[in-house]
Order: sequence, then C-alpha cells, then structure tokens
Amino acid sequence: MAVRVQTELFDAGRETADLGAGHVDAGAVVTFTGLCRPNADSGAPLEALTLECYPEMAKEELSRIEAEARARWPLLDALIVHRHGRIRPGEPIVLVATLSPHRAAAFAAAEFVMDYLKTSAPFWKREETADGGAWVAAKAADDDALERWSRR
Amino acid sequence: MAVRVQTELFDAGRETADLGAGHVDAGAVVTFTGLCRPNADSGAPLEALTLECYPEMAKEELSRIEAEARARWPLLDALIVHRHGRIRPGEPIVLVATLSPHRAAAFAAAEFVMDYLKTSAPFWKREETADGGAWVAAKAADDDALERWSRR
Amino acid sequence: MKLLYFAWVRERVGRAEETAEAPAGVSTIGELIAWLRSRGPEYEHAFESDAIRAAIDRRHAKPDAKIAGAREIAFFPPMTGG
Amino acid sequence: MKLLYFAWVRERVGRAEETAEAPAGVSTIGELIAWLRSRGPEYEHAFESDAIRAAIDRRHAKPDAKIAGAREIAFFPPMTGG
Repeated sequence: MAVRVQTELFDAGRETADLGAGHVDAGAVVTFTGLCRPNADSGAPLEALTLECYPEMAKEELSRIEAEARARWPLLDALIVHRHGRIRPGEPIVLVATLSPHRAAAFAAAEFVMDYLKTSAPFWKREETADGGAWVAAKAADDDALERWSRR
Repeated sequence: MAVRVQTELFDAGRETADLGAGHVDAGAVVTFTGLCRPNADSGAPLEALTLECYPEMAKEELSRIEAEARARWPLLDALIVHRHGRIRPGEPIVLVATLSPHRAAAFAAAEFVMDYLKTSAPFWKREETADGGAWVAAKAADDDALERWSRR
Repeated sequence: MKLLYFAWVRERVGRAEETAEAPAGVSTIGELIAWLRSRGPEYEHAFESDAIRAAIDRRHAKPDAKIAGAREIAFFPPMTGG
Repeated sequence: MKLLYFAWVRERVGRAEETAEAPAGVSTIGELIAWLRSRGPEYEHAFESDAIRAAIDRRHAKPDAKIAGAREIAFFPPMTGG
C-alpha cells in the first residue's frame, strides 16, 4: 500500500508493473490515469496546469482514502500517485492502481478512490492560457460522483 | 479502436502507452488486466492454464462488445487484447483499456467490456495441476455482473 | 454445413469439426442438437447438458434460432475467458 | 496557532501562512472566519465566499468544529485535484 505526492513525472505502466511484481496472487489489476487535457475549461488552448498542494495534508488524506478503500474491498495492494507543480498537456496528473483477486473489487476500489480524491485531497488546479491564469472551479459532477458511495 | 486475439505475451503498460500516444485530448485512461492466478479453482497449485478459443468468432464478438461500449459512452479509443494457448501463473490473460475525456465513462466502459467478455467471448479455460487437467466451470457471479448492464 | 466443437464438447464428440447435412424437419438449433444426440453415444454424452451454447456463423444463437442458410454452426460450453 | 492559506484564498489574503491568536470567544472554525474577516479588506475579500473549506491539523473540518488545541488551521477553496 503506498501513497506518493510528487512534482516528478511518472510512468503509469512501470508503476503498475512494479506494484504487481510483488503479488503473484492478484487476478485483477485496475488502473486509472488522469491526464492534463489540451484545453482549459473555457475551451482556450492550455499552456500548462499548475497544481497547488497542501503536501502534508495531501499525503495524510490520500492515506485515509486508501485505508477506507481497503476496508471496503479485498485489495491485495493499491497505489496512489498525485503530482503537483507545473504540468503540461498530455502529462499524467494522477495514477490510482488497485490489485485484487477479483475484478469487481478492483474496479470499485479504483473508482471510489478517484471519486473521493477529487473532492477531498487538497490540490487546486490553476490554468495557464494565452490570456493569463485562472483557478479551476470545482465541478458539481464530482460531488454527485462522491454521493454514490454514501448510499451503499 | 482495436481488438487482438493472440498467443503471445503482452506488456499492459506499453500497450496502454501506445494507445494513449495518439490521443492528446484524453483526460482519463482506465485499464483492466486479468492475470493468471497461482491456484486452480479447487485450491490446488496451478501449473498453467490452457485457453481454448474460437478465434474467428472471438475477434468478431470482441469487436461487437467494443462497438456497444462506444455506443454507450463517449470513448476516444479502446483496446481489447485477449490471449489463448498456454498461460503460466502471473502472466496476463486479458487487457482492456479505455480512453475518454471523463473518468466515469472510462471506468464504466472498461467494466462493461469485461463483464460482457467474460460471458460472451468464446474462450474456455482448462486448468493444469499435478492431478491432471480440468475445464473451468462458468461462474454464476459473471452472469450476475452482466445482468447489471441490461437494467440500465 | 460445417459443425465446430469446442472445449469439453469437442473432447466428448471426439473431433473439432465435421461437415454434416441435417435431415428434413431439422430447422432450429434445438432440433439440430436432438438429431446430433441420435448419432451415437459420444454425441449423446457431449450434448446431454442443458448448458451447451451455440453460434451460427460466429454469432451466439438460442435453441429456437433457425439454421437455414447457416454455413458454420459451433457448439461449446458456457464461456470462461477473461 | 499557525494559519495556512491555499490557492485563491492565499492570493487574496496576500500570504501563505501566519501565526495568530484568536481572541476569547472565538471557539469554532465559523467564528474564526468571522474574526479573520474583521481584520482587513484582504481578509474580507478572501473569506467572502461560503465555499471556503477548512482543515484542523490536516483533517477536513466543518464550520462548527472546535478550534481549541489546534496547532495548524488551513483555509482553501473546494478541491480541484485528480
């Protein structure tokens, strides 16, 4: 089980292979990679995102989310990597990988972690475009996504 | 959009990176990798799985499943790779990767493809153990998983 | 038409494929299975389970599906891939 | 206690952190925000939105959460990571 908050680029495929290498008993691996898109929310071309972060809380909060996922589903292992700092279009921002004997648990846990992370991990995106910079507004869809898990 | 049926090993990380390379507009990538577990359904140590396949139908059926996923969710791209032949514990059997602007679509499409594939793609697993060989029985849980999608 | 058999259906029939012409009156997958079962103990054993699935020209087909015009009909157990 | 500000709350306040002692009678996050708003136009602007979130010692905290004993209180907009 591991949580990392870093500015450095990562290779989602290699991170996932490394995670799986220690677990011959995993039948199912699910990964989610969130990438920096080429356009700002306004539609304007994006030069870069800058992710601000409260790093000490981010590590603790991601660990709490991971622990909650492990309590809900039978996971053999899980990895959350979240970047901050300046991120260019096409670069990865976040990786969540889950290993389980069974696919339903691996899928549900990965989606749960992403839904929680979106609304509770202390990161804030600022978009850089030709017009300057703007903080990204929180999305109602993210609150709705989170709501699903409390109904279960 | 691509579907492959092959005996050769594959590298899930590289396949996914190659898929994403052509799509700068993807915000979300979800992958599922199904691995050969170290034990037979009986619990005995597994020497290998042999997957029998109806290859012409497998390609067509996987293409139909992929087309259905694209009709239901806004996917930028998708990849399904399924192996047949002799597969050792720890080796990958199947890879599903989905690219979408948004994470909910990428997750749902990948899980839909796996649920359909499990009960409709013409592959049959035979387990090799010290006691000999035995065909794997279909799981009721797989039929239940599929049922979810017809209720929507 | 060509008949294909997979997994334990193949093992029980004792072959992977054959060419056959069903007699008059055999018009559905269910009727084809009934006729095959009459061809000998290996067919009787292969098709004794209700769980046998069929495909006509590479598409899943139910027991009441018509076989007229089919070029390739496959029989197999429930799928266990993935 | 230490106060931390992030994203546009930080920009509006004009600093990332400071040390402050709230006056007697200020016992919750909501009361702390009301007191901060009284400290000047930059604070008034930073905290004018109802959407401001808070964390006490690195855990999310609601407006009615007690601040007694807190070492580090952070204020920030709704999160937009992932």
